[in-house]
Amino acid sequence: MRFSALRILSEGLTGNRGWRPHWRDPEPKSEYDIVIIGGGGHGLSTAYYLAREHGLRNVAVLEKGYLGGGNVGRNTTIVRANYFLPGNSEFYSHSLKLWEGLEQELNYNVMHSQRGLINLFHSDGQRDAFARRGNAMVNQGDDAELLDRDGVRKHLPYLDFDNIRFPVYGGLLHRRGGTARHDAVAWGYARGASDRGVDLIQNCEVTGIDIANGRVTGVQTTRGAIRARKVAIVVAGRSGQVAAMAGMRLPIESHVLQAFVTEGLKPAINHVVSFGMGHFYISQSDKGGLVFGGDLDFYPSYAQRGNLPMAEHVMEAAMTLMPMIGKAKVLRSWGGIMDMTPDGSPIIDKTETEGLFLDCGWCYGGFKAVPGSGYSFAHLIATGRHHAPAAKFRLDRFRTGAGLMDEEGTGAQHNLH
Amino acid sequence: MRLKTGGLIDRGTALRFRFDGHDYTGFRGDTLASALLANDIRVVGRSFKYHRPRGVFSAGSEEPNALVTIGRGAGAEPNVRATMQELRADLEARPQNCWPSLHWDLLEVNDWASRFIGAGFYYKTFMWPRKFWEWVYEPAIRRAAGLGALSGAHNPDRYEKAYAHCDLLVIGAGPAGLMAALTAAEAGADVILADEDALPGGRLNGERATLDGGAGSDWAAAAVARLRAMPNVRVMARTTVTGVYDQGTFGALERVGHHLDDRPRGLPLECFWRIAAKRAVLAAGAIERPVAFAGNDRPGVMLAGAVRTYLNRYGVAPGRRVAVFGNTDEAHRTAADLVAAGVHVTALIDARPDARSTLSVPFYPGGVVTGAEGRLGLESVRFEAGGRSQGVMADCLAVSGGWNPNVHLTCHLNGRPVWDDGIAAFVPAPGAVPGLIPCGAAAGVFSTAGCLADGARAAAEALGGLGLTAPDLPQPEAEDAPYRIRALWAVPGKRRAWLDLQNDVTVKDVRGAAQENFRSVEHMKRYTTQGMAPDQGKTSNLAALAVLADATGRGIAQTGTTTYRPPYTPVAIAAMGAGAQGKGFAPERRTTSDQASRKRGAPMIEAGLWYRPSYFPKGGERTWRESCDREVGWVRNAVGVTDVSTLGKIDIQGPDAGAFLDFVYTGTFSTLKPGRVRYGIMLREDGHVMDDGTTACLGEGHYLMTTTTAAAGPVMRHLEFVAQVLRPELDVQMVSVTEQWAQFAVAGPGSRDFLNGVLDAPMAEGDFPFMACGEVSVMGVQGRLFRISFSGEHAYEIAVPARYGDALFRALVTRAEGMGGGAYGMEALNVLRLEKGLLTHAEMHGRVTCHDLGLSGLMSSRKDYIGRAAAARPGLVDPERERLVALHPVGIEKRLLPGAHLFAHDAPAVREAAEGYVTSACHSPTLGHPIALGFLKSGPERLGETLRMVDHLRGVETWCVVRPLCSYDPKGERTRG
Amino acid sequence: MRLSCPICGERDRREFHYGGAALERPAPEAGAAAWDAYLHLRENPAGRSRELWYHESGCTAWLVVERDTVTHEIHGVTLAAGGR
Amino acid sequence: MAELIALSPAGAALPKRIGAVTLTEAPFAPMTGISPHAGEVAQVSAALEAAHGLALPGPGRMLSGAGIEVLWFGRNRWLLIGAAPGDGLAAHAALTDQSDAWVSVIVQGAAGVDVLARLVPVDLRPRAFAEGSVIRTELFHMPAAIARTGAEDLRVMCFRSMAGTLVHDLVTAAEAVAARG
Repeated sequence: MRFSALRILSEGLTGNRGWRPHWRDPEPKSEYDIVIIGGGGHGLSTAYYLAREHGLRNVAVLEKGYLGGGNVGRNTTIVRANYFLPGNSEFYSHSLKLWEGLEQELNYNVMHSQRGLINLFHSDGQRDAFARRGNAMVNQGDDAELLDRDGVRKHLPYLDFDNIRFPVYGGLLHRRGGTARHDAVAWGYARGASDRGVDLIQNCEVTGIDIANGRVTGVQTTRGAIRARKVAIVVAGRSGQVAAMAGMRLPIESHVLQAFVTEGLKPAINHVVSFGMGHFYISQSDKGGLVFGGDLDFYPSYAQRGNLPMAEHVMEAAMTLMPMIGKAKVLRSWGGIMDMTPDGSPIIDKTETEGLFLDCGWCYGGFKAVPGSGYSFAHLIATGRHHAPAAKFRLDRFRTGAGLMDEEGTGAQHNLH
Repeated sequence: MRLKTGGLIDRGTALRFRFDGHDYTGFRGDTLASALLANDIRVVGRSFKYHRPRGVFSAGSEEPNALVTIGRGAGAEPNVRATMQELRADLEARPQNCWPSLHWDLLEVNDWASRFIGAGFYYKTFMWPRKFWEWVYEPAIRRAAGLGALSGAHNPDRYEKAYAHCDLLVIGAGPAGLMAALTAAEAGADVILADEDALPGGRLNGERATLDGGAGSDWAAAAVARLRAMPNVRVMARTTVTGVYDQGTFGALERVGHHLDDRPRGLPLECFWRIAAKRAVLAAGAIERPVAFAGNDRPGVMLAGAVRTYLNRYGVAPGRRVAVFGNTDEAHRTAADLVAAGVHVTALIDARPDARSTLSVPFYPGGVVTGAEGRLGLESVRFEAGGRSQGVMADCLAVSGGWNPNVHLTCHLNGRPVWDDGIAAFVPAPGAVPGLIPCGAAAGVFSTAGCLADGARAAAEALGGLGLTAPDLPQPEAEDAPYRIRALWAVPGKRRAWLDLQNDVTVKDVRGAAQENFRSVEHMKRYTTQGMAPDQGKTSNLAALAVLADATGRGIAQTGTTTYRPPYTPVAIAAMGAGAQGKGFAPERRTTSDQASRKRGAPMIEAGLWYRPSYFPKGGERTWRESCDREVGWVRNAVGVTDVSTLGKIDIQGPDAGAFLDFVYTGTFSTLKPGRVRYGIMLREDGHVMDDGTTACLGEGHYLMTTTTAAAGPVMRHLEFVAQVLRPELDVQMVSVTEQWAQFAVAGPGSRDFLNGVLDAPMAEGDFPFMACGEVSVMGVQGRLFRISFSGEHAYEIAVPARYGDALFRALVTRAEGMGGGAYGMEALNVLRLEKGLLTHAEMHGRVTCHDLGLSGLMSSRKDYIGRAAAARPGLVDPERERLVALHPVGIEKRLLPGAHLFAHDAPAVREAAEGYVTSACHSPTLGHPIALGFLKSGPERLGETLRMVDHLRGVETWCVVRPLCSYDPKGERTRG
Repeated sequence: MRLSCPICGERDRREFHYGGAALERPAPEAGAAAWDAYLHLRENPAGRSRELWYHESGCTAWLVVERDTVTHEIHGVTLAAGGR
Repeated sequence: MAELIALSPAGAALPKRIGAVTLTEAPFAPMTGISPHAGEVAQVSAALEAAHGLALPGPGRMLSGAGIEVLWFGRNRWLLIGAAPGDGLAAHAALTDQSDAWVSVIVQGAAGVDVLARLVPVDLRPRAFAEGSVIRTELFHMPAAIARTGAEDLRVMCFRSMAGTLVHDLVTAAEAVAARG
């Protein structure tokens, strides 16, 4: 079923009885060419691009809960391509290009809104670092503009410019940065994949990965054994547990990242804004809620919830930077489980087991990567070759020290990126 | 309509207030909601999506409809629940989400178009043309969405945060909570009793039921008074426990100033409490749920318990002709209270066919309401009873679908409530929160007597855990009616019946979601937005679940719930972020020379938490560059003084101190002799550079390490880690002495003569050679002198106890000025170090190795040290890595910009061709042109090569030549001389 | 969240700094695989884990904390340096 | 040559009386950090007792003598206030001069506990924090040491460089407490 205004009109006039499921709910078959473990954003987009780009339709996505129930449905919805290290630069650039036009591609309004992202800086040193970043973005073919204090004031007049602990020196404006409706991205890819023949199996937990003679042969699940020639692990937040089923130990520690949303408010914040001297970034959803987040709680957690110190830090950062939002009330907080790697950058790679592929380690940058990750991972699974924009996301970079992508410069401490 | 008598309000104190531009009067003890109802105000706002007129629905924080903006100007507060706002003198409230007015709202067109804009319609349209999303559709949607508006001005009000500690936190001061608190308090426990209401007592304040023959509210007031008088009890009214966190930590919001006619200066509006409790009793009561039927959102349709509260507590009849609809005895109790208050009850409709009534009101057992009519307020109700559809006039319909135990807080640590068929509701799972014991209505016990007993039981259980014994308190006599419910969620019908009033989610929306395969409860929630409004679906989630369960052919228990998350009720960012507005976000650290520097007109800039002078302007100078150039000249030609106290200073002592330093530095320090200083590099264990600095040997087994300003904290933590975790066998003690010493660099060719003028015993020839240190007496004070240099000149750093810092700085600067020099700031300091090719964290940015910095020579090969193994990884010693060099401009335009990228001279400025970047740059007055440091692939092997420097952002493209790191006195003769 | 420091008693989490999984530092010549494992690879259990925490704004002791990463329950806290 | 004049960290910002509390800066006193070498806590305690009449107090405690106090000050760390360290200590412990490193504010009055409850995440009520108790903790965003030196006297110590922020935070909290009446 194609979605359009006309369809809405005709359905509305006939009692809205014709709407069909956005995706099928098939029983799992006993064998697939490819089994994707994980029905989150990345798993669904991988399935979509396997079908769309490579014509591979005998594919199943196995999800232990409900589709899109992981981090794709619990993030702060920011979409950007503002990395500066080789590897990340080309990947996020590619991913952003896929975002641009995703609604038309999927026939699903994911509300990708390129409203502009401003990273604020608060010292000469930070300005220099952002200049380097912005120049890298332009080198890559993406957009970046360096704003001085007055430039920031023009865009964000509501910041506290006069009485703030760390005055605003300027900002890096990335006009193509913005937000999207997170759930819709998962649903759009699910619908696209399902329509192309991919089986999306919910409430199906993988309990084992079958390996014979160094080659993957299938998976054990709570809904029975499923044979497969290729198996792809895309389970952010549970990567370690699933990889362990294949005897692997990953360079990943799982951490909780909190996010917050306020009551609905009339438009107050029209960009995505991030503070440079504390952990705080914010945007306003189309529904009117201020959506904001900060840094990890810093201790490993699978609890999908956080504690007060980080929540307070985030609100304190908000109050020093933009005291205009003080009377906005937080109505809900939540946490996601982040696959934190030693350099803060992800992994899309083969494994030592033939036919077993791995896509993980997105830290807290996974949402914007959904299209790019699915595209590149599908390419790797289908062809056995790394897709150029994701070619540096190798598992062995930590062992060799070559090609580390430590954007934060905090080193091999998983929780500090 | 205000009743002639009754209620707990103070009829002697009339308060004038303003709503929607009109003046009204209420009484002390009213909420804004009760005062509006007393003045027959029915429409108080417009709904989120369809902009339907809405009225007061509840009498508590679960209120989905009556959200208003309070106040004017900068302090105006949107989305305030009228049911929670106590009336105060001259309160001003405005309706929200309506234009041009509350009664004529243009966006009511949405309501007429509702069949086209049901749940999730926006996922299916607004896609063409592509650019229209940002230009047309999204701005229009954003303007229509949202509820209230922020004032747009900086928050003008004071908020605060505080901590509290207790043995037992009792959450809720209804019958169960009061009994629990009394029991625990009598046992001697340290108790906090927190209640959301201004008037503790819970339902006792809203019901006519008696305790020990007296009014329930009187018993509650007496109990509260008794508790307040006990030294081991803290009663916190107006305090909502908003969140449960690990190990007995609770977040709670106290509304401190909202209710006051005049707020004393300094009084916060709200206080956000962090409460650490050894045990907790959850006595948060229950929330009544409505029943969905056509038009059930009309102003006048109200929860039955709320109707009783308005009658009994506020002396207000929410209508003149009231119909009552329910599926438990609550309906009868409501009708009885209405009759007792003299209000006309037009119908009592009970969904239970076997229900009986002794009231003399029209009674319809087995009946259900099928529709509510009236655009700006309820006018009539249609219902079916005995197989017949009939209508009745009513301006208020009291609805009760039963009660939902307030399980929210038990879910904050991921506990899932369990379904109880007997009361058709979810109850807390046992042990959902360690140490928290649910009781009373929150645990599904609904009679007053049951709540009292259960509160005492819960307290006894908590006391057991605390090692205390519960006293046997007498329990007051109270009603103990059984709770008989016939579950009813939604009355079937073709027209729209609302579930989530706040987000405008209807039964049709939930069924439609199921039809489109959003069958998981989470999918339904996200697709329809059910329960995602500010009330988190307090009155609607369960009915929505039931409708979904029905639509998907599952049971409610099997369908499961969505997750309740903190906060229980919305919390202002200003409350949780209290104290940070303005300068409070981080402590301000000031050096001892701070005042003197400011007095000299130096702009102070933030350096981490510290303030440091940028430069010291002199009359006639028009730009900072002129000042900076002058200061550099002073140091190069005469003498300059600058405060370096912000650098970290760590005193390290012990028999194994040398071995310890050998392990944390790449170089060897155990061979350093007393009176000598050595430069060192510290790596992280992953082989990258962490920090650099000098360490002085003050005596046998006694060292003083300096760190960079930024790394002082992390380095201290790292050293403790090494000492305690990695090498506990080493006998070494360390402590920060950063704050103890005021330390000033004295640099320049005249510095030795200069110092000899202030030292009590001048240095003899040969004393204090380069990298020496020792104790000195300066102007009568015992200090330390270090012959080290960050400028490339003959230089010293002199340290005195911080109390003398201010005086010494003033004296040094005055003396330097007398010698043709003076104070210099951070700008000059940066130029001086760049001319010498010395490092800061602009270069040591966390991704570089010793090898990249040209410091491989400092890596000892004869010992183990932190980072040694990882630094040997092939990727970290690759000669083609980006390595540090100096850059000098060539060509006509001489500009070098930090953050610019480097390319081969004929290469395009694209990522694939990028070969490095500039980290730091300045104008060198000494050399007469700009200089820079930067990282360049194979840099040191490309000396003399001309590169292209491109800064897209600032539109600069110039040429530069690769030079050795040190651009000034490369042999170091001036430093050593 | 609250942690019990063996020296200071129970304190709010905000006084502490999480310092990574409690692992044994390899010998200098243990080889690339051992160092890779120490620096990068993690058991990352969903359940009980052994971690290092630093009582940074308290007594400055480094602690070994046994903690459940799913429930956040603390099973035990000891001084990393042992008796010292 | 002119002698150097010593300044106190809080300077003219204190004293202050707000509602029922007074904030006073403690006068200058010599302070010495004492960290015993491995296994020498007993020797240090003996030497301290010999020189100053006070032993090393246990964790979280302080001892006072005539014009002299010894505070437990962290893991393997004590602070001697009021006298230069006596002979015999240096042989068994690392000693550091800390006289100028701290700003010390005496918070006096029954409401002192309520004021500090706005800033400090530890229970400072007398039943939990009796006279002679010491903690290392934080005060809003600053590292701090707090000692109960009397029934209604609390000594609050923060880094010298943060004296301005300390005074500001204490005054703000005290005003809020006072305004509640």
